[in-house]
Amino acid sequence: MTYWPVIAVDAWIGLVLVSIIKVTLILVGGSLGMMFLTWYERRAIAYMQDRRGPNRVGPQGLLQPVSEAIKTMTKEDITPLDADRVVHFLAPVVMLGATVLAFAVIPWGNLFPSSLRVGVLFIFAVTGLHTVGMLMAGWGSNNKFALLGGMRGVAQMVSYEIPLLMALLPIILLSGSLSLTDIVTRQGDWYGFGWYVFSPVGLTAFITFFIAALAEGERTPFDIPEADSEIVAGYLTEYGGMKFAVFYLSNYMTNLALCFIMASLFLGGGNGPGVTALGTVLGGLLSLVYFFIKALALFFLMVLIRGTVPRLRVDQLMGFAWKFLLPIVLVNVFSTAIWVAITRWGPQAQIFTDWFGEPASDNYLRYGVAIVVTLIINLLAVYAVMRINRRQPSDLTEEEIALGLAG
Amino acid sequence: MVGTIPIAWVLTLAAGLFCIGLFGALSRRNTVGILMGIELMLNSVNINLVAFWRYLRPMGTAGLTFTVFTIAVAAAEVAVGLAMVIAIYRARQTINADEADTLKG
Amino acid sequence: MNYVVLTIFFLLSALTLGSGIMVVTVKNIIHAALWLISTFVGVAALYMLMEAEFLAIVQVLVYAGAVSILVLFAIMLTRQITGTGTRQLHSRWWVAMLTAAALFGGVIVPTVWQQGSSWDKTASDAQAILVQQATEANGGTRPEIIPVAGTEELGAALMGEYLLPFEVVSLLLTAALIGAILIAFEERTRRRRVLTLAEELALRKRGIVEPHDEEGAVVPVDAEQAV
Amino acid sequence: MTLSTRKGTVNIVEVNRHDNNIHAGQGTLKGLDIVFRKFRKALFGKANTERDDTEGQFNVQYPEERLVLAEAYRNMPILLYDDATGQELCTSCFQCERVCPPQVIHITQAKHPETGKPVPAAAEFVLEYDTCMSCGYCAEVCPFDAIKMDHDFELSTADHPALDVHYTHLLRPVSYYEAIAPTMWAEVRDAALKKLQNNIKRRPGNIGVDHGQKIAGKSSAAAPKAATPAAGAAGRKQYTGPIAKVGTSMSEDKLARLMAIREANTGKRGGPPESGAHAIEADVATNAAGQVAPSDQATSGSAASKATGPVAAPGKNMSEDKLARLMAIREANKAKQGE
Repeated sequence: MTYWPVIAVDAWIGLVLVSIIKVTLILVGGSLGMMFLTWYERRAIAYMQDRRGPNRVGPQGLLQPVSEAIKTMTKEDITPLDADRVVHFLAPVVMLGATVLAFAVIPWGNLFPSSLRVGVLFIFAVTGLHTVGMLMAGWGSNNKFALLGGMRGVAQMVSYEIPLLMALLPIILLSGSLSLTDIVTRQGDWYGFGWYVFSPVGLTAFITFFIAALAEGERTPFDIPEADSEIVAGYLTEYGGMKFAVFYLSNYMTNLALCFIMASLFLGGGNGPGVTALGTVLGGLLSLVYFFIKALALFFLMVLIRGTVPRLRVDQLMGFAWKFLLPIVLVNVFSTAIWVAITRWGPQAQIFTDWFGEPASDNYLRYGVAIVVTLIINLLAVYAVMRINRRQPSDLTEEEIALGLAG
Repeated sequence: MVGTIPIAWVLTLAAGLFCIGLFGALSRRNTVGILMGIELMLNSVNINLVAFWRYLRPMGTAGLTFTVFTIAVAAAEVAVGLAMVIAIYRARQTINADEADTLKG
Repeated sequence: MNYVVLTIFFLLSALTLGSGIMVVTVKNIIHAALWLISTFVGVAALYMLMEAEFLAIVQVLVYAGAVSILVLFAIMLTRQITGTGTRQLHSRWWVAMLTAAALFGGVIVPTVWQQGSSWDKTASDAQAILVQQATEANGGTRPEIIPVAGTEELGAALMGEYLLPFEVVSLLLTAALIGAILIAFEERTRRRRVLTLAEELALRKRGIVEPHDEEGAVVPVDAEQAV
Repeated sequence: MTLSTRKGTVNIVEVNRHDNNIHAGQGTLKGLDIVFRKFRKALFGKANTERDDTEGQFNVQYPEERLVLAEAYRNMPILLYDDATGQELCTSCFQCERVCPPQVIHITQAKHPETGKPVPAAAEFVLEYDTCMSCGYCAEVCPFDAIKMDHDFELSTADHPALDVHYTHLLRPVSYYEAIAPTMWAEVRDAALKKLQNNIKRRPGNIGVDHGQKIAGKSSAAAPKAATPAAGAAGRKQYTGPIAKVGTSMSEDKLARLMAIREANTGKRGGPPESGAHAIEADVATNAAGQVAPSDQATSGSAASKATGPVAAPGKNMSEDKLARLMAIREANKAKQGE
């Protein structure tokens, strides 16, 4: 048993110290990012509704989240009398822990790469632990609305995890890696514009992933677990003060993480024009800027959707995941396989070489054929799914006809 | 980096987990509790598989593959088992194993 | 000896075994399920320690994220939530205790510790062969780190060597999915559909009056016939 | 579908239930497009200045910017007295007390000091501002136009008992009301002053004036401010005046301190040096001069008072034609009075 390298103790101490520093940075950065994000969302949605939003505390209201953080921290910490005290206390901890773990493997631009080989899966594994926190909060509160909200949230998260992970498969097939850093690096072709979103399969994957991510982050129109017009505040009903703030923090940090992941997977992460030309440090800073711009643009899209689309019903939500997203995502995996075959297979399929020439990054004939074929497949799939899901007049129930909803 | 731990320790850990699961599966009245005990036992088996793979054949993939299969089978087992628990509850209003003792449905 | 690795291993063992004991002993079945999640996470960390990254993540994804949630859902659906006041262990629990203890102390541990040295020996033999192969592959110099099969090798094995078992397992999963749905499915006609006030009003206006049961809920006509 | 308004056309997207032409997410995309356009206009477009606007920034940054209040805006009731003579318009007819839905008006009738007979004046008039619901029934019903609705809405206080407002704090000079609601006052002015003349004849001694003397300059802080809403962007007046109304519920020394602070602020701003106790007196003088004595010259003086009085308020927040219509109404009123 002496063949494995034995790392010296002081190296371990160094590793531990570096890890602690990193974790602190992630925690502080994540909380600050979340604060900025709340301000950003409130200002953006205010302008969508012809208002101004918070602009009093600090310059342009930037310190509003700080004042709110102080407010929540100084509030009384209440636990319901008949609640399960330990579970009630641990639920926000589990939520926040799961979120912070997800931040561990996100590459921030090209400056801070992450080294885990299965980073993408890791993120979704730990994000899946949110369900546990939700159920703990819902059950530990000893409140009907909290339990309903928790159950709704869990059902939603479990349902939407399937299209989420399936939408990820095309990217893994295209890049051949599960590491986020590798995936980002492989989108650096064509002067930094080799993003996966520019291919038909990548675009389909991006759209489906984005919708599923909305549900995973409990954003409107999928905020059914916290539907305040139906079940008070869902699993947050019995939480106040600091614990509520932790839930809130975890929620926004999850959204931030999802935006970062989408920017990395589909929009090329820190890749952009001029990153490779500027060298390591300057190019790294530029990539960081690109990365944040992409992530914030994605979050703006989320806010825009929140400002537009009303909340779905529970059965609509489930139907959308299982009847609409899942078939499209499955077909997209298939068409990604075709894309990979057409663009990359040389000796495996001699017939492609005979028709379109050797596979190379400047063989535009192969890319053109691949784009046309996958586009046709995806469009056909979307059309078929829409056709199947469209309700015919004969599908209407007697009650609906009696209610006059048939028109 | 796991090389400094003797394999026997890992196997003992797995054995302990297995026995705990066995006790749970044998002593619980609640059917869901029994299922949880079985889950513990399956996990200990997985630990064994991974340990043997890591210590004996790290270049091969037999241990990993078998663990993946075990996890899949365990998931299927839990799904069916819990469905049965719910069906039993619906028929008899109890999920205690010692109260569901007739064959009549 | 690397004390850091040892410490981590002991901590993880304590976590796994401790929460495993809590799973089988606590009265509250929900708490037992939560402790089960803790056990799963501990086992995942052990996999991570043994450099099976992919398996560790699958463990968290499947066990901690899905199986435990399924268990919690089942507990909540069967409404035997707290279990305080009712016995959780049956009357002859000490027999189970004795069996488990005897199995652990009488069979497994002696076997493991007697065979442990020979396993170490075979392990070192296998390692020697591995190192030799790796050295040859590396061009004569001994590599610093023994390569360990990762996710790529696992994927290749699943798609090549173990393709048939893989397909069988996927078939099994599909069968289990359908079976679970069939077993747990409640017939729709038995369910009582409660109309909203607006719907009821609209139906009344059109002269469609549905029968009510004693609690005031509307019983659909087909349900009447079914019962 | 487009809806044409006076400001142009507005696009309205109509989506029917089960519309077979709207599918494949078109409805959502259209909605996103509309919301994004709204966002862009609110962020980069001009600020919304007119009531007919349907897009753009609607927010008014309240303490700094204020909308000009409409003339008929009503908040809390006030009582009027004549500037020149100090005679209160109220005759304690109890109509308002009777009509008040929350019953917050309490009137004590003044008695003749010798005969003990009722006199058409109020000895005490208490109004509970905390329960008043600003319905305006009292102002509607008052046959003497003595009770009117004020425009001042910044009444929040930590001193709850002070919200039972007594007669001395309810009284405002007629010129104040004319400043805030010139059109509405012009309509009732002559009749009200005539009735007041009749009532004055039946008031012996100091009755009917005694309250007014105590708070002669009560309204001075608010009145000129309301009359000069000029500064600021179109429709928004830059607020330069005092934040709180003076003296409603303040002790003497506090009032003095506030006056000193305002004096200093005015000096800093370089504004007109009308402030403090000094300004109160000045205002009283101005009001007395501007307002024609309510005697038999009333009709002839009304035109003059129209000319010199503060009529600046309208027009800030109105469209052109609305302003024109308003002017026409005023002309008509003036002509009627001239007859």
